[in-house]
Parts: sequence; C-alpha cells; structure tokens
Amino acid sequence: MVEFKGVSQRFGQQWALHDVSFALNKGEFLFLTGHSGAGKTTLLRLLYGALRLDLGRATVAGFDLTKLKRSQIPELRRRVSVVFQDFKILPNLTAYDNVALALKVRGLPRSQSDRRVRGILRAMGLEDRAYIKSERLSGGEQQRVAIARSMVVNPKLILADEPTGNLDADLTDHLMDIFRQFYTYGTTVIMATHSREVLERVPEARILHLEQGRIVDTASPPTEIELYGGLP
Amino acid sequence: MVEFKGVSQRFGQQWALHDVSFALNKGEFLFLTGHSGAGKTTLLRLLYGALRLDLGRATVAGFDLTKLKRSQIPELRRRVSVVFQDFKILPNLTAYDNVALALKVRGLPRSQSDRRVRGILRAMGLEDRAYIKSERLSGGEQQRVAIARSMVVNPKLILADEPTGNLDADLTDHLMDIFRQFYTYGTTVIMATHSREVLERVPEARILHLEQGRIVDTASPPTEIELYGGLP
Amino acid sequence: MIRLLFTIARGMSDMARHPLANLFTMLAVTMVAVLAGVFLMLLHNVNQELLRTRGQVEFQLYWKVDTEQQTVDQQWKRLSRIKGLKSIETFTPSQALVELGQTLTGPTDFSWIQGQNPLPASAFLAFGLIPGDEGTLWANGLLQELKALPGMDEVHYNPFQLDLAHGWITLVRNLLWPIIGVLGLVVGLVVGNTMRLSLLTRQDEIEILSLVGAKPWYIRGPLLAAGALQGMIGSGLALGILKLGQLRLAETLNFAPLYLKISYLPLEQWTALAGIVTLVAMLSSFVAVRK
Amino acid sequence: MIRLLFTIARGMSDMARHPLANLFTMLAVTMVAVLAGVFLMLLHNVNQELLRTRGQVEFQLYWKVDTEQQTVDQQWKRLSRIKGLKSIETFTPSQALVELGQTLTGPTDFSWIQGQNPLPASAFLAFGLIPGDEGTLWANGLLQELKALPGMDEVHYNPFQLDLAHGWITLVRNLLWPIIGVLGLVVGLVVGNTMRLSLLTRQDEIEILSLVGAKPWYIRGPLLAAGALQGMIGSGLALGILKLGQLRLAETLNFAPLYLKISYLPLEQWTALAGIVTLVAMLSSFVAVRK
Ligand SMILES: Nc1ncnc2c1ncn2[C@@H]1O[C@H](COP(=O)(O)OP(=O)(O)OP(=O)(O)O)[C@@H](O)[C@H]1O
Ligand SMILES: Nc1ncnc2c1ncn2[C@@H]1O[C@H](COP(=O)(O)OP(=O)(O)OP(=O)(O)O)[C@@H](O)[C@H]1O
Ligand SMILES: [Mg+2]
Ligand SMILES: [Mg+2]
Repeated sequence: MVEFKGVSQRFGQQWALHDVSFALNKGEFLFLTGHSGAGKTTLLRLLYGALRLDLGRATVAGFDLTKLKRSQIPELRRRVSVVFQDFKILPNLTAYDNVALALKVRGLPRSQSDRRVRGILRAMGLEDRAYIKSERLSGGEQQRVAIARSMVVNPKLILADEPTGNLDADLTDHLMDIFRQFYTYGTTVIMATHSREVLERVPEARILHLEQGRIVDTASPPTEIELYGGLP
Repeated sequence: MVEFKGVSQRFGQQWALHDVSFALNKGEFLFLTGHSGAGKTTLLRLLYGALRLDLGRATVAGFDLTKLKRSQIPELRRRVSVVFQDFKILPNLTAYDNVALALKVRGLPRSQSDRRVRGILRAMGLEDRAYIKSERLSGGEQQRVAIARSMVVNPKLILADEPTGNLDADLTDHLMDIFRQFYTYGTTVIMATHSREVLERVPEARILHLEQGRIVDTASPPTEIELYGGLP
Repeated sequence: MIRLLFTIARGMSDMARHPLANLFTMLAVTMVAVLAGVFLMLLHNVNQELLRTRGQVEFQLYWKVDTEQQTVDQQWKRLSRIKGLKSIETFTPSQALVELGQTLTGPTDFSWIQGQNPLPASAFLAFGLIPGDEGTLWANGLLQELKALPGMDEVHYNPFQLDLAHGWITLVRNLLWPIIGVLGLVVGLVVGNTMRLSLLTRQDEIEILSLVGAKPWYIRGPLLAAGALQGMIGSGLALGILKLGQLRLAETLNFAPLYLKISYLPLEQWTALAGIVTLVAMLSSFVAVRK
Repeated sequence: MIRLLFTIARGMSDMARHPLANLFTMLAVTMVAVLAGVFLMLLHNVNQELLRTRGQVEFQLYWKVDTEQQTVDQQWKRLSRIKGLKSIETFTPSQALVELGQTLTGPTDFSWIQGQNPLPASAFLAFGLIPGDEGTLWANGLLQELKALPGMDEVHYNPFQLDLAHGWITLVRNLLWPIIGVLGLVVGLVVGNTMRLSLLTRQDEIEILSLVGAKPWYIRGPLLAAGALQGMIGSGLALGILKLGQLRLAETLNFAPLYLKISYLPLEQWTALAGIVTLVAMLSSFVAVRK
C-alpha cells in the first residue's frame, strides 16, 4: 500500500525528513510518533500529494509519487483520505455539508450520500450538531467533523494527523474503536499521535518513531525528557 | 480575580452554560474539564469579552462583565491573555512577530520587547524557528507560539484553552512547569484540558468539571464512558 | 451538456451563498461598464455628427456675370456627373438674388433690380472626403480643372473645411482606438481586480475542495460560471441602463437648429463591451484560482 | 502628531506587505478616477463651448429704407446702453451692401448701385440669456419696445436661438448634476467595493489584533491611512494622467474654424474628484473594519 525508499524532504536549510524508508501492507495500522517538529505531518503531506518529493522513491496506493502528475492528484486524494491536524473544514458550512462535501466532489448524488453522512455523524456523536455552521462548533466537535469526513468515503488509506488532540479520554477511546473497525475491515491507517493512551489502544499496530526527520526504529515512544531553556 | 454568579449562556435553543457559579482568587490555578461540547471554551470566551453575558453576574480582573462596554474590551484583554484552542496566530507573520505583536499593540517599542520575546521563544524551544512564517510551522510549534504570545505580556490572568493538544508528553510536562512558574509568581491561570496527565501535573489546582454547561463539583474527571452510536 | 448546466447551477448557488458580496461586485462591474458605455456612446455620437456635417469638401463656383445661361446650364449638367460628388446646388442670378434677400430680411421684393442684377450664376459642389495628402492633391487638381471651365470667374474652395475634416479624421484615427484600448484596459483592470479580490475571500474553500479530492474543473467550473454570469448580468444591466438613458435623452438635443438625435451604440460596439466585460470576469476567475 | 505619523507609517508598511494586491487596487482606483475625470472634462468642455456661443438672444433690427441716418444714429446710441447687452453691431445701408457682397463672392465693387441701394440700415443686438419663462417674457417685452422705435421697419428675434439656449441650459441643469451624482455613485461603488474586498482578505488579522488587546484605533488607524493613501495616490495619478492627456490633446481641435481648445477640469471639479475618491477609500476602509 505504501512504500518509502530513502525519502528526504528539505525546507530551506533544514531537513524535515531524512532518508526515511519503510513499507506498509494493505490493512496494516501504523502509528507515527515523535516530538513536535519531528516530521510527522511532512511525511503525511507527501502521502496525499501536498508536497512534491525532493529525494528518494515512494509509492502510495498504486501511485508513484516520484512521477506524480498534477492531474493525478485528485485521483490519489480519492483513495487516500486525511484527517488534518488543523481540521481544514469550511467554517460557514454545516457539519453535515462538510462531511457530504467529500462525497459530493466524487459526484455522488445527495440521495445516495445522505444515509452515509447521517450514519457517520451519529457514530461521531454529532447528530444534534449536524445542522450548525462549523465555525460555531466546539474544538472537539470540529475535530470529529474532520474525522467523519475522512471516513465517509470508505477510503483505501486513512491518514490521521493527531486526530484526538481536542478530545477527552472517553471520546478518544470511542474513536479509536471506530478506527480499529475500519482497519479490521481492511482499510490501511496511518496515524500521527503524541498520546500514549492512543498507542495503547491498538497494541498490534506498528510504530514508526521519528526524530528530527529520521526513523528511530522502536516500538514504544521514548521516555527521555528533552530539556529546553529556562524562563525568560 | 474571577467571580461568576448564576451565569447562563444560550446559543439558539441550547444552553452552552447553565447557572454557573464559582469564585477564583488571585494566584489560584483552575482546571476546566468536561466532555467535548461541555462549555469550556464558552466560559473562557465570556472571560475575555468575546461573548456578551446572557444571564447572571460576573466580574473578571476588576471588570464587571454585566456592564462591560465595547470600549473597555481592549483594556480587559490587556490584563487577561488567552491561548486559543485554534491558536489564532497570523500565518504570514514569523513566530517572532506573532509573539511581539502582543507587546506592539500595547505600545512597547521594539527595543524593549526584543529581549522578552527572545526569552519566551527560547523557553518554548522555538529559538531556531523564530524567523519562519508561522504557516510553515508544525502544529505543535504553532501551539507553542500561541502559548508564548499569551505569556510574553506578564498577564494578571492566563486563560489557556487546551494548550497541549498538539504536544507530546515531554513537551507537555515542560510547558506545565512553565505555567506552574507563572502561577507561583502570582499569575492566575484557568486552563481547559482533556488530558489526565496535565491534571496530575498541578495536584494543588482546583478542578471545575462541566457537563452540558452545568458545574459538577468534583476534584477529578469522571471515568464513566459516554456511549455514542455504532458504525454506519 | 447536463454537466455544464449542473456546473452553472453550482455557480449560481455559490453566488447565492454570499448574496451581498456578489451583488456589490456585480454592481461595480455594471457601473464600470456603464461608464465605459457612456463614454463610447459620446464618442460615437460626436463622431457621427461631425463626420456627417464635416466630412466633405465644398467648392463654390461663380461664373462671369455676362456668361450665357445656356453655357452655364451645360456645365451644370457635366458637373453633376463628376465622380465622388455628394451634392450640387445651382443658382441662376435671379435665384441668387432671392436667396440673398431671404438671408438678409426674409422675403423681399428685389424685382426692380432684375434688369441690373449684379449677381453671377453660381454653384456649390460638395464631395465626400478622401483623407490624407491624396485628398489635398485631388482637391487641388479639381480646383484647376474647374477654374479652366469656359466662362468661369472664380472658384473658391475652403481649405479650412478640408483641414477641419482632415483634423477630425486624424483625431478619430489617432485617438478613437487608443481611447477604446484604454477603456478596455480600465474595464479589464477594474472588473478583473474586483473579481480577483472577491475570489481571494474564498481561497480556503478552494484549497479544501482540492484536499478532499475535487478535480480542477469541479472547482474552477462554478467559479468560471459565476464569473461569466456576473459579467453577463453586469454588462447586460449596463447596456439596459445605457439604452434607457439614450431613450430618455434621445430627443433632448433634437431641437432647431441643432437637430442632434442621440443614437445608441452600434451593434459591434455594444456586443464588444458586453463580450469584454464577460470575458474579463471569466478570465480573472480563472487566473485567481490558478495561483 | 507623532502618533499620526506613526499610524501612517504603519499603514504604509502594511501596504508594503502585500505589494501586488495593493498596487492592483490602487490602479483600479486610478482607472475609475481617470474614467470619471475624462467624463467630467468632456462635459466641462462641451458645456463651456456651448455656453459661450449659444447662451445669448439676438435681435435683428431693420429700419425703413427712407429713415434719416441721423435718427438711426441716435437710436444706435440709446440701444447700446440697454441693460444686459452683450454686443451690438450696426450697419449703414452701404456697409450692409459691402458685407453682403463679401458674403457672396468676396470683395466686389458694388459702388455702381450706391445711388439706389435697396438695403436698409440695420443692427444686431445680442443679450446674455435670462433662463426660463422670465427670459421669454423679457424678450417679448423688449421686442415690442424695439418695434415701437421711430423709423423701425422690422425686428426679428430668433426664438430658435432662445430655444436652443434654453434647451442647453435646461439640459445642463437637469443633467449635469445628476450625471455628476451618478459618476460619484459609480466611483463610490467601485472604489468602495474594491477597498472593501481587499480588506476582507485581512479580516483574520483584524480579529487577532483585537483579541490580543489592540485598541480600535490601533487597528483602524493604519487601515484608514492606507485607504486614504491609496485614494490620494490613485486620484493623484488619475489627475496627472488627465493633465497629460489634456496637454497632449489641447491643440488637436484648435484649428480653423473650430478653435476649440480643450481645457483642464476647473479647480473645484478636480479637487472634488480627488476628495471624493480619497474619502470613499477611507470610508470603505472604515466600514469594512466595523463589521
Ligand atoms: N513549508 C515549510 N517551510 C519551512 N519549514 C517547514 C515547512 N513545513 C514544515 N517545516 C518544518 O519542518 C519540521 C517538521 O514539520 P512537521 O509539521 O512535519 O512536524 P510534526 O512532526 O508534524 O510536528 P507536530 O507534532 O508539532 O505537528 C518543523 O520544524 C517545521 O517547522
Ligand atoms: N456561536 C455558537 N452558536 C451555536 N452553538 C454554539 C456556539 N458556540 C458554541 N456553541 C455550542 O455550545 C457548546 C459548547 O461549546 P464549547 O466550545 O464551549 O465546548 P468545549 O467545552 O470547549 O468543547 P471542546 O472540548 O470540544 O472544545 C457546543 O455544543 C457548541 O456547539
Ligand atoms: Mg504535525
Ligand atoms: Mg473548546
């Protein structure tokens, strides 16, 4: 499903990713961990075609990222759906319309999409918030709208960037159950997270730990405390 | 410092806050907990004058929110500084400029603000990210910029809305230390959070647990799992 | 076809979502188009008027007083067949006297002077203008020819008239197209900028659509449709306003002795105006999305 | 004062942060101002020209042929003192004959007719126009008075002339201000809309400034300053372009017999134009921030 070979990505002087190689089979669950700024989001952005590959070779869902043409990006994004770290939902659409949008751009008529949208909103605990403009939703509600939108299209691959940052423990558990269900039905999941609780919810998942853009192969997050400067 | 008496806030049919009363002395640390949509952000928005009080009486930092005039809002916001759940930093300013902005609007010349801005950025571990446009920063880096901006002005009261949602455990610990330092020096802190780890870092703090807009007086977050619907 | 209609429908529903902003934008487009249109109409009318009255060279021919009327008659016949002649007016000496009297004081009886009429036979020839030096050459040639006619006393032609006509034609040639060009630029810049800015406020939407897998045309189509619609409605409104204005004012200057009827823009000009506005609106939608 | 300068400086540095967007906006403002200015200039020039040549009533007086020249001379003197007279031209019968001859064929010797000159003494009086019905009444009254003069044969006055002048004045009265009004509206709408839209793209910035405790004037000041600056530069550029255009074209129509010198906008009009544009730009900045 995903294969990276010696992928490096540079912003200015700084290498956000450095010689990253890994392979992921269909139906696997992968956690991306690492400190803030380690390169998790950058790796995910490569996967949905928001960044052009600088160096190395990579394939995703049958697309060769090295040769990806602009015109192929929409196709890629129809197979790979994303929960963005900053949600990226439209503030003046309702929760319902934001979720339905993903089906609408795929040309699905409203009559067919309606059941699916309602179903996923119910699963997210948003049924009574469905017709409120998204800008009026609470942080956690917005995050769930973003998750719902990524799931409603039955994607081959879900990329979830810190999908539970605004959710409490109970909701996180509940959502992780849903992610697990998708994954047991054969959807591949890559999830960037900081939360140890989240990691523990999918014990069978593989973990890819990044440090300053490099893979540090380990199954559990590091416990060393990296120290920063003192108070001003 | 803060006193609420029977405060209620309504959006359309729904009560986001219902008969909320509490008082907080100068130099106290208060956690706001509660499920997603419980009303935490709404309570904080009242405190910095982004919402007009619907019902009840409230005072903050010497301002009577019931009679707050439009022209007083800037004054209020100079005493109360906020870490927003969605950061609200300017994407095309650098991290440095975003933090300096809070001092600039208070009329502080750059010569005086420079040391403080650099100091706080260093404390946040952002010294080598200071001159990059904020839109290019990672989620956790942006969150730290938002925290730095709230702290740089030496506020009387810090309102922090889920300030560690995008940070890993180590960074969270480090930042909680900084929040604790502010609070031991006399700054009042109100922090909305979902994370049990965060709660544990300030054991002496008071906890206000909200459920559907009502205060449920308890010192620790609830453990009951609220169940949502199944998969679509 | 159905997809096109669907796209247009989406464009319209997009517009309906920000009704006020779109209304303002459309009104701004309309107003610029009206301004440009009024300007074009003014040019067109002045041009027409001046070309009608001034685009000709006139020769005034005076025969010797003692020339036989028969000789003169023959020459009149020949003159009326000259190539390029627009009009010819002839006056026998007595006709001239009557005309003269009228010019002075209205009908007066000059019959007592008849026997000793001091006035010569005369003719006024008007020719369509050949612009440029060629025209001057031709006019001078004709002047010599006319002077050589038997019994001819004097031939005047008004080089002023020729100069004026030349001047105007030069002006129109040198200015009309530059002015229309500048006008097009103005319309383009203002309409384009307005569209671009109003799209900028929707850039988040465009980004998100692309992130959830929308094809470029799915994003661009409705924007183009909305742009075209705004351009079309805007310029349509403008042309309507202009027509109303023209109807209202057509007769305002149509009194003696001006007789100036304000006419509407000719077909090619108003279609060009509408076309440019619509095109610019579409193009700027397109460009704004590309970035 | 220093704070004002500081605010202006901030406005300018804000503009420098989005140089292209601001340039486009300013150019759009300039272009609309140019369009409006050209329009005003056209109106102004046409108005001047027409008022100069047509804003008068003319009386043509013909004395009886046998009237003593001395009587006529006396009356001429009195006539030349009538209130409101703009010009008087007088012709003795022999002067009239010479004039007449010239009109026809250039200098001709009419001396042989002298003894029997059929032409009367005459005079042409031109008066400045009193507009409206009052003017017609006055003209009719004067007509009766003139007719009653001793030795007077006929008095013509051209009601056409009066009509024309009336027509024009009515036109100007009824149209000039509405047109200037519409022009103001257009400029307001287009410039305002452009400014509003370009500010919309900065709404996040405005919100965030207010959230971190900026006072309203800290937010609004630089925007107002930038708006005013754009309006001022835009209209300044426009007036410059107009002036250049006018200098370039001033002499284009200044040939015989038109003698039309294109003149620039009068002080009050160009200041009004610049003022309106600047004001509108500022106002729309202000309004856009309020929401
Ligand atoms: N467009 C860009 N230009 C410059 N630097 C960038 C850009 N995008 C990312 N970076 C830098 O690359 C590094 C990795 O960023 P990335 O967003 O991948 O981190 P992350 O692992 O997602 O962190 P977080 O957990 O905080 O979201 C960061 O230091 C970031 O500042
Ligand atoms: N402007 C608004 N209009 C309508 N409903 C609103 C508005 N603002 C908030 N709400 C609703 O009020 C409720 C409380 O929202 P609030 O943002 O305070 O929740 P929260 O406790 O901060 O949740 P989270 O942890 O998810 O951020 C939510 O259900 C939200 O949808
Ligand atoms: Mg990230
Ligand atoms: Mg919240």
